[in-house]
Amino acid sequence: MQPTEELTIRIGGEAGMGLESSGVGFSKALVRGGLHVFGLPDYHSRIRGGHNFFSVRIARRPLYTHTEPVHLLLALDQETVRRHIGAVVPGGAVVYDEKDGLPEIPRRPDVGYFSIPLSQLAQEKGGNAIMRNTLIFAVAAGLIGFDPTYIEGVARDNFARKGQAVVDANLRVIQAGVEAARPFLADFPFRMEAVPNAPLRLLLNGNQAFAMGALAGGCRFVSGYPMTPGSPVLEWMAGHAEEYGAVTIQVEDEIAALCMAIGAGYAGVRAMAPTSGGGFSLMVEAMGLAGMTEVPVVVYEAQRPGPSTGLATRTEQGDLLFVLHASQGEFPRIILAPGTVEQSFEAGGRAFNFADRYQTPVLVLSDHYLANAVRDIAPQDLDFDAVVIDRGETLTDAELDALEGEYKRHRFTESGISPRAIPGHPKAIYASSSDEHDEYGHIEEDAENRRRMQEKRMRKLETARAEMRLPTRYGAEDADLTLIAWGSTYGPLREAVDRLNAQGRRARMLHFTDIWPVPKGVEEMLVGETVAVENNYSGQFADLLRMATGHTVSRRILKWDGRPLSPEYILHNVKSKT
Amino acid sequence: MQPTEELTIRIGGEAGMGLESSGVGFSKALVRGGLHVFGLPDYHSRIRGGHNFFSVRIARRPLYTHTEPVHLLLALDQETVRRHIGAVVPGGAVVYDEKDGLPEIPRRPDVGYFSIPLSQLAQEKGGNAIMRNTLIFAVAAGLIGFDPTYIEGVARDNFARKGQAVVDANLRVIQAGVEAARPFLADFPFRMEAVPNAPLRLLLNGNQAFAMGALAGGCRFVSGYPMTPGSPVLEWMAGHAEEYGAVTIQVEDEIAALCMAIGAGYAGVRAMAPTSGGGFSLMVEAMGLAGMTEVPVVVYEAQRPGPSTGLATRTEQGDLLFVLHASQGEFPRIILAPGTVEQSFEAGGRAFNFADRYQTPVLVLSDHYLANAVRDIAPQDLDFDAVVIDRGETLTDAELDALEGEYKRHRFTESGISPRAIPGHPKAIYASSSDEHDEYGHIEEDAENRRRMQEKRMRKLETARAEMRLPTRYGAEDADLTLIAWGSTYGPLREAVDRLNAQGRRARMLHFTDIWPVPKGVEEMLVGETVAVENNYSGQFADLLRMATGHTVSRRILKWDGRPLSPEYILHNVKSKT
Amino acid sequence: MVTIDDFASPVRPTWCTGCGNFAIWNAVKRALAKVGLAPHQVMLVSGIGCGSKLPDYTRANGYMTLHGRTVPVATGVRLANHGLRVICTHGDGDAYAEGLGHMLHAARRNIGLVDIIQDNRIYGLTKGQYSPTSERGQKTKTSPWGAFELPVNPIALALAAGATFVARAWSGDLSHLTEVIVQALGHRGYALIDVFQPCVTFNRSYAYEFYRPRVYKLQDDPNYDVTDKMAAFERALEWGDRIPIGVFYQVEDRPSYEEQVPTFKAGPLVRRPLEKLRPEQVRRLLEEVL
Amino acid sequence: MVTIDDFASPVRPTWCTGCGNFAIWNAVKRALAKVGLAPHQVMLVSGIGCGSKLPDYTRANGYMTLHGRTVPVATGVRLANHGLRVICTHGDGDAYAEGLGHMLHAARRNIGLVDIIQDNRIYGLTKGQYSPTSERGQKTKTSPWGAFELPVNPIALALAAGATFVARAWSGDLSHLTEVIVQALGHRGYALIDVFQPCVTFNRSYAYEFYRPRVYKLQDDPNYDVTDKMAAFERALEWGDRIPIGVFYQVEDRPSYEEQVPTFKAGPLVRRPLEKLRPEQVRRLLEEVL
Ligand SMILES: Cc1ncc(C[n+]2csc(CCOP(=O)(O)OP(=O)(O)O)c2C)c(N)n1
Ligand SMILES: Cc1ncc(C[n+]2csc(CCOP(=O)(O)OP(=O)(O)O)c2C)c(N)n1
Ligand code: SF4
Ligand code: SF4
Ligand SMILES: [Mg+2]
Ligand SMILES: [Mg+2]
Repeated sequence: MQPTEELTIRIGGEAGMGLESSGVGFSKALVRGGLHVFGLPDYHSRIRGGHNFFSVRIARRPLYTHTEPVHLLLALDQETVRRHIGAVVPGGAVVYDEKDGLPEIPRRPDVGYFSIPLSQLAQEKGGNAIMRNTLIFAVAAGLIGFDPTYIEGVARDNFARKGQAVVDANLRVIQAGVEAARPFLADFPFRMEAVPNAPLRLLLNGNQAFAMGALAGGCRFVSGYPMTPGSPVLEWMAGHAEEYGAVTIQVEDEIAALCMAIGAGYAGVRAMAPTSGGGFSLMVEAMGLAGMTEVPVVVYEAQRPGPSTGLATRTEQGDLLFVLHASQGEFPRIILAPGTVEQSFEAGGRAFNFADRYQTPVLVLSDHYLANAVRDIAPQDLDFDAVVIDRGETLTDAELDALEGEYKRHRFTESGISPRAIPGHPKAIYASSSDEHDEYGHIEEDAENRRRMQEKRMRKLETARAEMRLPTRYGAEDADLTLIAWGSTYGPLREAVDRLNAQGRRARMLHFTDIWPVPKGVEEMLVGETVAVENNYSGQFADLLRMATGHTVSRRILKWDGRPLSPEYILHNVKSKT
Repeated sequence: MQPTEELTIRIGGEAGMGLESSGVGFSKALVRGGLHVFGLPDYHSRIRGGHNFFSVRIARRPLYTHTEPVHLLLALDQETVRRHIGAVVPGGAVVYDEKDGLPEIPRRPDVGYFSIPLSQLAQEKGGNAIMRNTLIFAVAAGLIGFDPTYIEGVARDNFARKGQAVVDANLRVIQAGVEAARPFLADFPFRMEAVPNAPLRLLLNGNQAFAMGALAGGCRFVSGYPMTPGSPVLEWMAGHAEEYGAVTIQVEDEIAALCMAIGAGYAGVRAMAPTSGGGFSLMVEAMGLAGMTEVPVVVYEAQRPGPSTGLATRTEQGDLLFVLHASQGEFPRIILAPGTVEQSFEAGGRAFNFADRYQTPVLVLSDHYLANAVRDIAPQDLDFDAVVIDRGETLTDAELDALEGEYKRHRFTESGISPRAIPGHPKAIYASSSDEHDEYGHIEEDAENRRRMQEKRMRKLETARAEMRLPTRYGAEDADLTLIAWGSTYGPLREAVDRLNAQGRRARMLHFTDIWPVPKGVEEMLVGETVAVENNYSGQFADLLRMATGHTVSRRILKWDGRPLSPEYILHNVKSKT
Repeated sequence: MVTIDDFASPVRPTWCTGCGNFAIWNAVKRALAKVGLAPHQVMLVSGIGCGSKLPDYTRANGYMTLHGRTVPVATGVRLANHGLRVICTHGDGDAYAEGLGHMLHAARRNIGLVDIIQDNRIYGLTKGQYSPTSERGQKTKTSPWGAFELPVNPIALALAAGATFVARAWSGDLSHLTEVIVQALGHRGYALIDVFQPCVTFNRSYAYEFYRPRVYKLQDDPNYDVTDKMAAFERALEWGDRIPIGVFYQVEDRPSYEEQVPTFKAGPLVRRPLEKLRPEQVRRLLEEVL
Repeated sequence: MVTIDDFASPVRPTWCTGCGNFAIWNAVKRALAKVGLAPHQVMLVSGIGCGSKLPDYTRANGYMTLHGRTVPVATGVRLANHGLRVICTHGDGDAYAEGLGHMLHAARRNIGLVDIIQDNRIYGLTKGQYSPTSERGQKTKTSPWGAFELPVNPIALALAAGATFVARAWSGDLSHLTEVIVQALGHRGYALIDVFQPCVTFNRSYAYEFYRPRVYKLQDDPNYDVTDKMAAFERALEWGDRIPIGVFYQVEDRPSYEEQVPTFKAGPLVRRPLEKLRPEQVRRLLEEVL
């Protein structure tokens, strides 16, 4: 049997069956075995029941996205077969529990149905039927010919702290799974063997990458209130706070979360508030406080489908224009929208530098898809060395000691940036106010002062614009079709472009991570047929581009069912109308 | 001496001197005397001290705006002279208190300086020096030749409930003022006599007009938290609640304000939450709740300059793009921005019909200028007869009695509107959810359901678009210069257009009250040179037009010093660059 | 006659087996049947959380609102239609974190709500962060060092805010829980019921075995006077081996908010015909600005 | 030596003549001078309202934030730099309406703030609407019928929330007020001081003449035990002809939030050098995702 280019394994079952954690564990084993993966969880906003699944796409080349076809379906219940049998490719197979049986729907003749006494084996070998998920992944490893020792290694690492008995039970279950696969090997044509001695690679999702980037970038204060999909950043930071000299605090609500981060920022610490759209709604007033009083602060907003509570565990890019305009009045803000794990890490560091340099709130927009999908990358792709901590025009102690005259916290300057003293120095005593104020910070209603102060603040946006990055170009140099992406859709679009070019269509992608202020020179890049591809209803980035540049995209490919864009969906829509 | 076309009287002094209330009283007297007025307060966000003033422009033809030149300056302190002497026209005059004297600045030879022992007279005749403001307005009446009996009438009405002694004191003070003016009559060339037996006219500001319109339009529930300049609507409603069968409640914060209004709207009562931008920031999350659960509710947002606390008692149009995009995710909303007192009244009624018809939040955007400036209008211009209470597809009791099968609160329909049952009927028991839900309201995460539910909601916007009003055209039919206005700038722009046309420039104004969804057919109206004139820093309406229609305005005339646009400012800027 | 079957919804609960929410759900339905309130005469208002899904599982008017905003939305419903009996069911995060201010203002308003808190002392739906009622020292994903904060004492706070009905019950005693809800349904103003609701998935240290040996009923003590506020405070501070449940405090001498609103004398707001203003009403309005 | 002149700002107060804020302002400056805290060693955090302008009139680090958000911003400042003594000065609307939840959470956290409430029992800056501490029945622009709500009892609420220092003072007795602030500055955790602050413009019924004959000092009673919570509750409920002022409750046995955070053992967060992660730190992070 010859090796397959790539394949996708999907496990399905109910909430509470541990699909995501076992799926991530299996993905980790694959990566240790030298393979590339893209793992995507799909779960309900409830603790028990409902239909959840986890898909892992596997290949010998780096992957940037999930795709729709499934090669091997691991069914922990009948519902999984019912829902996903249609996605299985011809020649693919379903593994199901003998005890569950199959649903009463027609059998597909081009698909293998492999019945295995999963519960029974898990109980026998592991002492607990819940270990079915470990078992079924071992069956999968057996079927694709993947060396189970990698799975064993992960099980050892994961269960070490639970004691040797648990580890041993897992190892027995894994072995049983591999053996149970044997009778079906001839009926399953896809193989994906481990690549021995491959270089080490990391496996992580966007949330983890962003949190690491933020920590590396000097974030030392995180205040938050739990909310999917943003709160894992709070949890990650809490878990690392003591070791890395940071402080995290779970607060009473998102209002307090951002207000505390602003207080900490005002007092001189790099501070952040991670949340999702609903939590951000409560941070809106404080955004203006930071803008008016020129306080560096970072908000991480991982989007999920709205409006309102919406779909708590699904994905959408629906908050762009909201975060761009949030809070009364006008003030500068900077918005970054990383598209990959690597960019999420980088955004962590960049955000805090922008915040300090421009003394204004910085937003990092992610979404459920990017936040939760796991991908393997090389260790050097989390470029800790490249991280620079640049506090901008923050006055040093020496500079403060040398200050003459009354310190002007909000001094009128050409760049709009006023050199900032961290409170606590006897030479720079000041009070900022959310009321309009003069250069010292005193409340001032004078019209001329107002005009100048507002201009000063807004000038920071122009200063910042010069250093915002132009979109990444990817694909054919001489493309006549430009697909425009921002944030998390990088992966699906990149693969769509690859496939289009492979099919002879000269296409390229323009991928934006730097959203606001819109980088200088974007206009010139928007040529030929331009298609905005977005995971929302209205095409918010296309609207933003039109507002900011006057460019009207040729058309929009959109998706608003709470599920991520796939290369197939994009290709289908590109073709159906071109 | 011949009558003057128009003139502006300005009174200046400190907070706590009662400038605004006496200014409004004087304006009322002028209106009762058959004149037209436009009265504009200008005050600080503090209770005592600071420099406040009130200007009343007076003419024999209807006025829509204030203007910059001042004919008579009533100075209750030296600061008034210092600040406003430059605005006085040649031939104009300053009235000041003998006791205060004049500031040590050069005297203008072309201006009269009339010293009157104001404090002394007020004390002598009225028993209290605080009555200087009544006195000085009586001096003004004397100087312009306005019959003081109208002032006496207003004093009688205003002080009746304080007893005859107070009334008499006021009458004595008024008489003293008129007499004190006599010696200066020859030195003051401007006259504005009363027009006897003129038809009755009303005097009111945008807040009052809106509140009346809302009440007439069926608003029966108002929940609010005080905030300038929106809270007078709450106060007005509180004062009228008992008599008109409404309920108002001052709550703990703006979050509760909108949540309560939504609860009341859900339960079937026409409900509203009035506020300003800062308060609206706290309502953002609840906006999405109303959008998602399809609850009719009205938010009145009177803007003031931001960001953050900003300038609490000044004016700006800085919240447009904020309110348009507020809250995570995408849902329909309707935005109205009245430009005059009459339109404020009308918006009151229209807003509640829109809310019920589209079962979604409706925003009425005003600002400090429109909310507080007083203007006289004919009683029939508050067109109570034209008010229609249209509850849209709200099911009647008879319809509910006849319901068959399980009621679908969120039924998929072509218009996007699902016939609504007010909770409490045994045939229509349902629970809506801020989570995505099915047609019954039950929580549902299915992708297809999500797609259709989101489309259903968003379709309401298209249905509504058809009935949004195109902008009012004003000015030359064959104009080659189109000035674009929205909301409160109607008056200054209208007069600027008049003056331009008088000077031979073929100009017109397009004034928008219906902001979102952008009315059908706007594109065709945007021809020739288009200039957006806005009271903000960035030209938000021009941005919105570009985003929605692709039209790029030729240029923008903007003002962001917290003060309203004047005809003079507009004209100066039109000319300086055309 | 209203029976508990009248409240049967086609939607089946998704709570974990053993979750304390089942008892609360059953108690609410039983209590309603007992006092004879039909599904269309009540409104169940909730927020967001595991427990807040209760209205979805119950055939009755309902509204699942925002996390933490249960009480203000319910207040709006009640003010618009005080003919509806409005019952809030929401979690401890919802009620005591985001919603703490709202609850205390509702208490001082004495607005006629029965406010049932599904107090599992953890964030269930977001998978196990500590909540305002978690014990000091409790280790969770967001408090790996053990929480530093003193837990919220909802009973004491409600008393301090001037609540006129303050009670505690627990999921392990369905009939007592039902009784307390029945009693709250008979109260004229704001009624708080904090319910210990074991979360068997994320807060195993505070499961049934924790509460069962500790709880005792205040009403078992014949000398306990529910109108004595200082006594209520004293019991509110009791915690440890013995934890009181039952009604801590109830007084009926303060009118509810609704009883004080003049407009409500004519009946529920929503029932009043919505008509154009009459000419004399218009005239009076215009006179004010003449 | 620090003197009260060190706190002189070029900006002159805009408060009405006779406003109770003058006394609070003077007391804050006196207390700071007394304990020897220089302007750069403190941070005055306020919200929005008449009283909240205090930092503008005082030469010291300050931050005038949002209406109602004084306490969370101050908490952030304190956590970032617990070397600064952080003092909140804000109105009753700010603290007990928008901010009520924040205050109670600050109390249970026992975060080291001195929280001074300028309690004029009215909304001053917005010109006279009733506030959470306005009396039931008080008629204002927004309560023309007389307020229906029971006033907030900040003392009782703070006690119920677990505050470790709870006090009341009034503008009519500058030296007592100063003393109470001095005592609060010596407290390790959260300290609430509710100050009766006459608003001579919008709340004349609760002016100096109202309070003067009624207030009495708790500390005048030698038997009053500030560590007895039930006694504190009892006095908190006392209202009418006699109104207690002084320290209701103070205990020093519960550590402040800051004292519990492991990271703070190395000193204030802001003072720690901000450097790139060291190679072994990076290595440990990478190992987690290998
Ligand atoms: C504004 C906002 N913040 C956060 C969330 C996320 N969230 C949903 S439920 C929940 C906590 C649930 O805890 P609790 O209220 O105690 O209910 P339980 O699940 O324990 O019943 C949170 C934080 C949200 N939906 N909205
Ligand atoms: C979110 C928000 N809501 C409302 C306001 C308007 N506002 C400013 S001060 C104030 C109330 C002032 O009362 P209080 O806090 O008691 O302070 P005081 O003026 O009485 O000192 C209000 C409602 C605001 N600035 N922000
Ligand atoms: S997670 Fe806890 S609260 Fe939620 S359903 Fe399960 S047991 Fe109940
Ligand atoms: S209005 Fe009241 S609180 Fe405000 S400054 Fe005047 S007296 Fe003081
Ligand atoms: Mg809970
Ligand atoms: Mg106050």
